[in-house]
Order: sequence, then structure tokens, then C-alpha cells
Amino acid sequence: MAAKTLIIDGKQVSAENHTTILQAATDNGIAIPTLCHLEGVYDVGACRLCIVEVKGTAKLLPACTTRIYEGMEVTTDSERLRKYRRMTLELLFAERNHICAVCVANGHCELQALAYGLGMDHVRYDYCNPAWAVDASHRFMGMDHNRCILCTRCVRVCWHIEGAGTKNVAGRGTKSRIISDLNEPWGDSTTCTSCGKCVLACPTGALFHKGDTAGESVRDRSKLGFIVNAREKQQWTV
Amino acid sequence: MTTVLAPPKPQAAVRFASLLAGDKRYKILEAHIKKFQHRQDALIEVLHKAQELFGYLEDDVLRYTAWQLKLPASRVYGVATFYHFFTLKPQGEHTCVVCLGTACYVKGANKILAAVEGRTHIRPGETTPDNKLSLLTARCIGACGIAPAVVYDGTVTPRQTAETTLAQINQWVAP
Amino acid sequence: MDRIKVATVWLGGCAGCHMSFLDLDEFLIDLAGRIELVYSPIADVKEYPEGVDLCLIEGAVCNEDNLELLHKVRARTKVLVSFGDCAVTCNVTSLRNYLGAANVDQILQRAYIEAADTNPVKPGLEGIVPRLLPKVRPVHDVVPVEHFLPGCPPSAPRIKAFFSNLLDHTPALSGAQLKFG
Amino acid sequence: MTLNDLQQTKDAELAARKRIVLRCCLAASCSSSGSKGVKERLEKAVSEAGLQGEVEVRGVGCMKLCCEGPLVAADPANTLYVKVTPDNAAAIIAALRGGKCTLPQADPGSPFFALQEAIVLANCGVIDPERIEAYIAADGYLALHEVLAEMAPKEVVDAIVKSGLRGRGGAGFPTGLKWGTVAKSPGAKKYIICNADEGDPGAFMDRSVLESDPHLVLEGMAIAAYAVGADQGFIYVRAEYPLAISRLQNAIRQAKRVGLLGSGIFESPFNFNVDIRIGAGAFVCGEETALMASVEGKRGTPRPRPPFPAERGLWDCPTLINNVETFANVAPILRRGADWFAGIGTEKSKGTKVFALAGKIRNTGLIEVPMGTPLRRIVEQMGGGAPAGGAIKAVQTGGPSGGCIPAPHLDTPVDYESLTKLGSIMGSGGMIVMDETTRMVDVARFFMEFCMDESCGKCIPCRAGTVQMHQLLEKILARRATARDLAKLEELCDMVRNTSLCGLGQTAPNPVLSTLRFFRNEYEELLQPELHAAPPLTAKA
Repeated sequence: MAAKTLIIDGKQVSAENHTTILQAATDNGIAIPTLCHLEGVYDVGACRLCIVEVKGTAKLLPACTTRIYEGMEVTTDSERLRKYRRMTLELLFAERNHICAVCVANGHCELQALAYGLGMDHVRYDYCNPAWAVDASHRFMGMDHNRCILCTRCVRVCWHIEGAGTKNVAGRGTKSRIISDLNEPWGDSTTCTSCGKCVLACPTGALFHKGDTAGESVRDRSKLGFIVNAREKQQWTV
Repeated sequence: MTTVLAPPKPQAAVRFASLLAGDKRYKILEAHIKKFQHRQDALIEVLHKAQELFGYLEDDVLRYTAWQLKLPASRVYGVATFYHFFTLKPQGEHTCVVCLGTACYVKGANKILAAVEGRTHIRPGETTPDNKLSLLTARCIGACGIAPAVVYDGTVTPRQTAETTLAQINQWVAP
Repeated sequence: MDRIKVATVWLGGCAGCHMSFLDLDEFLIDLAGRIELVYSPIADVKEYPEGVDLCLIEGAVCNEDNLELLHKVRARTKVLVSFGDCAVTCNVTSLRNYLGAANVDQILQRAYIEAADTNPVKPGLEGIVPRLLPKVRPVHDVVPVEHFLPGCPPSAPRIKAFFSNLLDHTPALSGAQLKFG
Repeated sequence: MTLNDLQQTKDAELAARKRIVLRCCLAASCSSSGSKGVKERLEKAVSEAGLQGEVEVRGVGCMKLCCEGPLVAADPANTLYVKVTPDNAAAIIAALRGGKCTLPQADPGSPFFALQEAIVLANCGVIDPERIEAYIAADGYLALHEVLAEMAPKEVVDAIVKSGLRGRGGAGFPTGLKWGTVAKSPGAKKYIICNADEGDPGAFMDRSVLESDPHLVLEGMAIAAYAVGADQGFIYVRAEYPLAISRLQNAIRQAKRVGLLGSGIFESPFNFNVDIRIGAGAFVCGEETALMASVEGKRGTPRPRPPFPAERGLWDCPTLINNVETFANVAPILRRGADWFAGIGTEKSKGTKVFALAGKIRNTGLIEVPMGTPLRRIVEQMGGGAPAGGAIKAVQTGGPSGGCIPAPHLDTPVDYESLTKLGSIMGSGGMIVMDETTRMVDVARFFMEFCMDESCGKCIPCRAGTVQMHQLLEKILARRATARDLAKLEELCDMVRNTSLCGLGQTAPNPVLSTLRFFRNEYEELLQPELHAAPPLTAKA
């Protein structure tokens, strides 16, 4: 496969043709903040945290879905990008009830980690404080909509890794929510295999194993990439 | 932890056979789905037909549609709730749709809406407790040249005011 | 050099942040050489004084007393620090917000009558128990705030780091020192 | 169908034409004012007067002056009756016989009509939209024949490039360039989509075209399909336009019946089928990637571009998406020549543009004017200015993605670049006039609420950002906001505009930004003083 040469943050790197900016950067040790991206499932470009500047393009582009080209010049970190990313996080924290102190994912939460990484020490927007429910009907797992950031990772692993199609997004706009089957209690789902991949995929405390303490909520997300690799390439690389 | 298997569910075909037998609207819907050769991309067209037949999209209709198109129920529900045109709740006997497009808005559609809300004590998307009237809003029905427009039971009516609207509503809703 | 005048106030919170402040242990002695504590729930001062250099604010703005005190604090203080998650994010105190602004009375009913084990009575004495605000708000939503030290509570080492930075004129915390929850 | 058949159909249609035609508008606006009843009574009156041999009562599409509907025109006298009621039928018939008529009339020579230049609307309000013969009699499908018989696909693309036609859906992307890209994209299967999801509130141009001249759009689509190598088309129409849907269905049926759609059109190897897809009330589906998701029966959420639909669109096949008005320009361009079209309009914006004129203005309705026409001519001369002697304050174009152009800028010519320079956009053609009673902050709030409700929820800046911007606008309107809040609003506008996934989010701040630009004082008048001025940051402990 042909390789392309490009410049990321002033550093000349080469990557295979058709690679995304995110992949090329990661392979070369350059970290770009992401939230909806998840190794093992396709990208949707929804969270807008991985936006980067590309020379010659006025628009900011999501690194996860933008393919590289020869001679591309990418800036992944600038004052402007950091400001937009911080604002994106502030919007997320204000949108639902992310109360870290009483969250099961406290300390293992990607949203928290991003806030620290971007120096978001407070939220300037009005908290919306919506009234969202917790679905604790499933025998082993729970869904707390208060913590959901609608990254759709759970939907994607359910459809494309597990193949069950139990979860989906319903409604739209800020009223969007993750549902099981026909908006039924998760525990009543006739399609859920209880495989737990959605919990593994969830970046926050929205999906959790019942009974886990905050200290036990560590998630080994590399398992998802492992399964996909094994299935698609017949390579079991632990 | 032991895994407990869920009790066996009745076969979908058996379940839906009883629906088909009991309600001829399902027969019509089935014919419509056949017209689209059960294509999954016809989901929205099928839901349009279903809503036309049933008045709203009740759970069984959604399940039936999912089964016929071989789609996960979550997908059908996700689509049905994405589009404003679909309603999952039964509508009242009459409907009053206040257009809130820009032209109607600058000509006072919000006053019409406020008047109806005040009269009926329901908000857009709701139905009066006696099930007489559903109040809805539209994002623009393209009747801007005759704004403000209100749609009463499907009939677009031009140049409405709070007074004319209330006069119409009063024929439907108990005092 | 004169010691800087420091105050701490306690709005709607659990006092955990103040406890954590006391966990500074021997650093408190170092601190005492550089600051003068002019107002605090752990010092018996009745009136918030004028001309305070720095004030740590624990807790969210929940009731009318909080609001009144906060405005006074802002007017009389050079630098405000939102101290702990309740001040920064409203934290647990905001759990009543999603019940809606109109339900303040129901919240009291739930907390003091329905959930009471013994002697159910609603604290309603005018002028003695301050009235709840319709919505709990973070401190910076009410007055401008200079620095934020989140955490539930902020741990003593982080409070120490914050003070050290501040007194050495390198104020903000870096990402590595940030912590919510 | 052959050229000969086409000619015979035309001849037969013209031969059967009666001396006098009473055109009765049956488009949505006039219908809702009762024009169907008018037509029935006119037919009755004609037969009662024994004039069936001489007078045709013809139901037609939009006759443009919607505010005065129901409209009836009498040809060839060129009399235009307004606000016609069924009871007026007898008087209209009497007038045909030379009787004196006191019915209210509009002057077809007035600026509203005289300053129009009809390309897209040429047949609109003239022919019966429910009969393909009527379209053929107006030289319909001649261009398609010429294209299939005499031109290579590349030549068709070149003609569109040469004409300078740009997309009429809003952004103004050069149509020829788009066609060329789709034509060049490799793939055995390609699709054509006509975007008739006219979601901008205040816009009804596409509805009027579909209701009044559906075959014009079908012909344009067929020509485009030939040019890019597609054999399947979809028309995505909003469910709110039932009349447009039924006329399209009727038109497709007729075209199939006579062999102008389907296999082997005009006895060439070219096949083209068109299906209708009915939208279900989602503004975001006007965005092309969301629209494609909807055509595939999915939630109408957009996806990042690239890849562009021209390369990977419907079911990952190269797909050409144009809007109704763009397709409606195609047949006239090929029939009358690219040079003719390029001779109309301005240097960079060619041809005409259809606008839906509405709001606080005397004449509301449909107009088609050459690109470059000054706004003032449209709103003051054609529109007749604000009603009851009021003053026009601003003109809103581009719907929720556009902006408000203030009265001092009314001499701006309407073309893509000039409107963009003023912080608005051409948009699809909705033009809402606002007078002195309109509060601009409220207008901004109105559009922000719209965008908030219509946000699909996929990307964070649009989903959560519109909510916060809406709250800030509410706060300003409630006189609870300070200068800090206004600064926060402006910062959010910048962020949402630059980071949102699709056009809806990227343009959602436009109404705020444009009203801030020209009516900042209206915002500032509502602000409250800061209770505590932030102390200077140098006052560190």
C-alpha cells in the first residue's frame, strides 16, 4: 500500500494511504483528544473534540473521519482548538447531570480525563439539570441517562460488534436518548445478549455493571479492538 | 454469577398472525409493505402508511413493521421518534396545527398559539383530557403568502387571528 | 511583608472542603506565617470584614443567606476562589434542581416530612431559617470568581499546591492538578 | 414516444384550445382560500351560459400574488380577478361577454408582475399542472429529446457549466461542477436526488414549482441523469406538501405512461425511473447527507463530508443532489442555450431567482427576478412596501441559516456574494420583510429556537450549543442578562459556527450574528449593569 507523507504539528510523518489524520497522529505518538471515537467500530465524527486545522482549508476537520493526503499540513493543537474543545466539554457538562462525586465512573471517566487535560476547571454555561431516569431493569447492568453524552459508542458496538441491534438513539436534539428495543426497559429486551460490550464501550458512568464500585469501574476497551481484529483478520493479538 | 435464560418467547409469526386476523388495517399495511418488496429502506414510507391507517404509531404497529422489514425494533423506534410527523400517542378527535413559520410568526402566530393554550390548558403536542382536541405546531407549511395560517383538521385556513382561531376551537372543545 | 488577609466562607455544602483544609496539617503552620485568617466558620467572627485579600468559598448558592453573604464577600474581597465541587459545579446540592424551580416546597416536604424518622416538621420559621432559592447555582454564576479549585473535597495536597502557587504568584492549577469528584 | 409523437401531442393540444381561458389558481394558498369552489362555480356558470365551446376553465398552479387569492385570470383579455368568491362566477362570465364588471382586480402591468422575469415560473399559473399534454404544448420534453438525440453526456455537463447555473438550494455551488464530479466518479450505479425538502420557514418557492409545473422538474432530473450516467432518481418531498406530492405522483405516472420516464426513453438506450420519498418533518434533512440517510429509511442525521455525495452518496454510490429550482432551470437552459442563460443576471450569479415574499409587506407571493435585482426594487416596488404606511426595518433571507439585512442596505443586489458579504445568504429564496414593530432580538430567539428544535442531536456544538444560545437569548429578552452574557453568546456563536458537523449547526448562529451586526443597540438596550465589576486581575493576592 502506498505511503503518504504529511506534516502533523510541524513533524514530518508518513502513513499508509487512506489512513485518517487521527490514525496517522496516534501512530506517530501525537495525541488528539477524542470522545466518540472507539477502536473497533466505525467513526461518526460527532463529538467534535478531534477537530484539527488543515492548511489550505478554512474549515476545522474531524481527525477521526478525515483522510490524509500527500503534503497535508495538520495542526492538532492551538489556542483556538483548545478553546473550542474546552467549550465543547463545558456544553456537555452543562447538558445533563454529571455529578462526579456520586458517579460510579469517578476516576475512570473519559469525560473527566478530557476536562483535566484541557484545563476545564469550571463550566460557564447554565446547567440544564434535566430530569433523566436510570434504567436498572437489567439483571447485570444499568443505564443512567443523566451521565450519557450521546457518543453512540454503545449503539455502534451493539450493532457492529455484537450484531444484536438492541440499542439505538431515539428522539432528536437535546432530547435524544439511548433506548433498548422499542424503548422498553433494558431488562425486558428480547434482543440483548447481555454481552456487556456496551458497558465496556461507555466513556462515562452512563452504562455500568451493577454492584461495581467506582474503583472497580476500570474498563479494558482494547478488548473491543481485539474482537474485531480477531473476527475480521483472524488474528488473535492479546 | 449464573446466567439465567429468558423464558422462550412465542414465535413472532404466531403473535403477528393473531394481529393480522383481528384487524384488517394490518392486512392493508402488509399489502403496502409487499408493494415495497419488504425493502428496509422503505421504513419511512411504511410508517407513513401505518400512521395514516392507525392514526398514530402504537407499539404493536412498530413491532409489526420491524418484523416485516426484518429490522431491529430499536431502529424502527429510533426512526419513528426522529421525525416530527410521526406520533406515538393517539390524537384527539380534532387537530389544530398553528404554523410557527417565520412569516406567520412576524404576523402574530405566537399570539394565536398563546390564545389556544390559554383556552384549552394544553401545550403543543398535547391532547385535551376529553380527547376532543390535539394542539400541534408546524415549522412552516409553506402558506406564507396568506400568513398567519392555521390548519384545522387538515384544512389550511388563511389569515387567522386569536379570535377566529378561538371561534373554531370553541366548536370542538367543551366550554 | 504583611500577611495577606484570608477568609473562608461556607455556603451550601457539607463542610468537607473545610475539613480537607484542616488536613493541611503542618502546612497550616507555614501558612499561618503568611496569611491572616480574618473570617471563617472555624473562627468566631460575626461580620465579614472589609479589605479581604483572598476568600475560599465552599458550597453552592442555595438560599437567601448564601446569596446575601456572597454579594457581601464579593464586594469586600479582592480574589475569590470557588473551593470544592459544590462551589464550582453545585455538585450534590444541585440534585434538587431537576425537580424544577417550582417545587421548592415539595423538596422540603420530602426531606423534612416524608423522609423524617421522628418528629416530622418543616423548617419554615421566617427570619430564622433562610428561604431556599428556586435553583441552586454555582458561585461564578452569581458573582465573578478568579480561581477554581474543584474536588469533592479538594485533597489537602491539592489545596497545598494551590496555595503555594497562589502565594508564589503562579495562580492557576494545571490540568494534572485538576480533579472533580 | 418519438419527436413526432411529441409534436403531435403539442399540435393536438393547441388545436383543442378554446378562444377564452379562465385560469383558476389551485395552488395551496388559493386552495385554502376556497379556490376549488370558485373553479366549480365557474365551470357551472360556463355551461349554464352555453359557452362550453368557447371558454375553458383551467385549474392552474400558483398565480403568484398569494395575498390576494383566490385568483382568476381571463385570457386573452389578461384580466386578473382577486379575492374571488364562488358567488363572483356569474359576474366573471358576464364580463367575458362584454358586461361591465365591478369585481376587484389586480393590474397585471403593475410592478409586482411587470418586473418579473420568468424562466422557472414560465408555466406556473399558466398551464394545467395535472396534464402532461399541457406541459408538452409548452415545448416540454423537447430539451430532453434534444439531449438524448444529439448530445453526449459530457456536452450536457459542459452546457450547464457554460450557463453558470449555481445551486438554488442555498449555498450556490456551481451546478455544472457538481454534475461533472458525479459524471466522473467511477461506479456502475449512480443516483439523482431532487431535494424538495423545503424546510426554511417562510419559503414556498419549491412547493409552488412542484404544484404548478411538476414535469419541468422531472425533465430536468432526466437530463441530469443522462449527463451523469444515473438511471434512478428520488424526489424527497416534505410531508407538509400533500398537494405537491399528489401532483408529482400524477406527473410521474403520466410520464411513465407516455414513455418519458422508464426504459428506452425517446427510443434511446437511456433508462430513468423516479420514485418519491416523503419526508416526515425534519429540517435537517435538507442537508444532503442527512437527506440521503432519510432516503435510505434511516434517522436523518448528517455525516461528515468528505466523502461528498458526488463520490459516495446514496448506498455509497455516486449521487447528484440538486434542489427543485436548480432542476427546473435545466430544461430551459438546454432549450434556449447556455449563452442565453448566462446573459441574465450578474457576473457570478447567472439567471433568475425565485423568491417567496412574505411578512410585513403589502404584496406577498411568488416572484422571479434576474439575479442582481436590488432588494429595494423587490420589497418596495414589487412588494409595495410595508402595509399601512409602516416603514420596512429589515429583510430576512436564508431562513434560520440566513440573516437580516437592514433597511439602509436595501440597495444591495441579490446575488450570492453580495448577500454573503452582509452576513446573510441567498438561501433557498424565502424573503421575510420585517417592519418597525419587529424586535430583532426576538427574531434571533425565534430562529435559535427553531435550530434548537431541529438539531438532530448528533454533534455536541449544535445539540447543546443551540440550547445554551437560546437560553442566553431568553435571558437577554427577559432583561436579566449582562454584558458578560452577551460576550458568552458571541463566543458560542463563533464556536458553534466553526465546530458543528453540518450546515444546520454551522449556520445556526447566523441570525444572531447578523442582528448583532446591524441591531446591536437592541441587544444592549436590554442588558443590565454588572452587579460586581470583576476586579482587575492584577489584584492577585
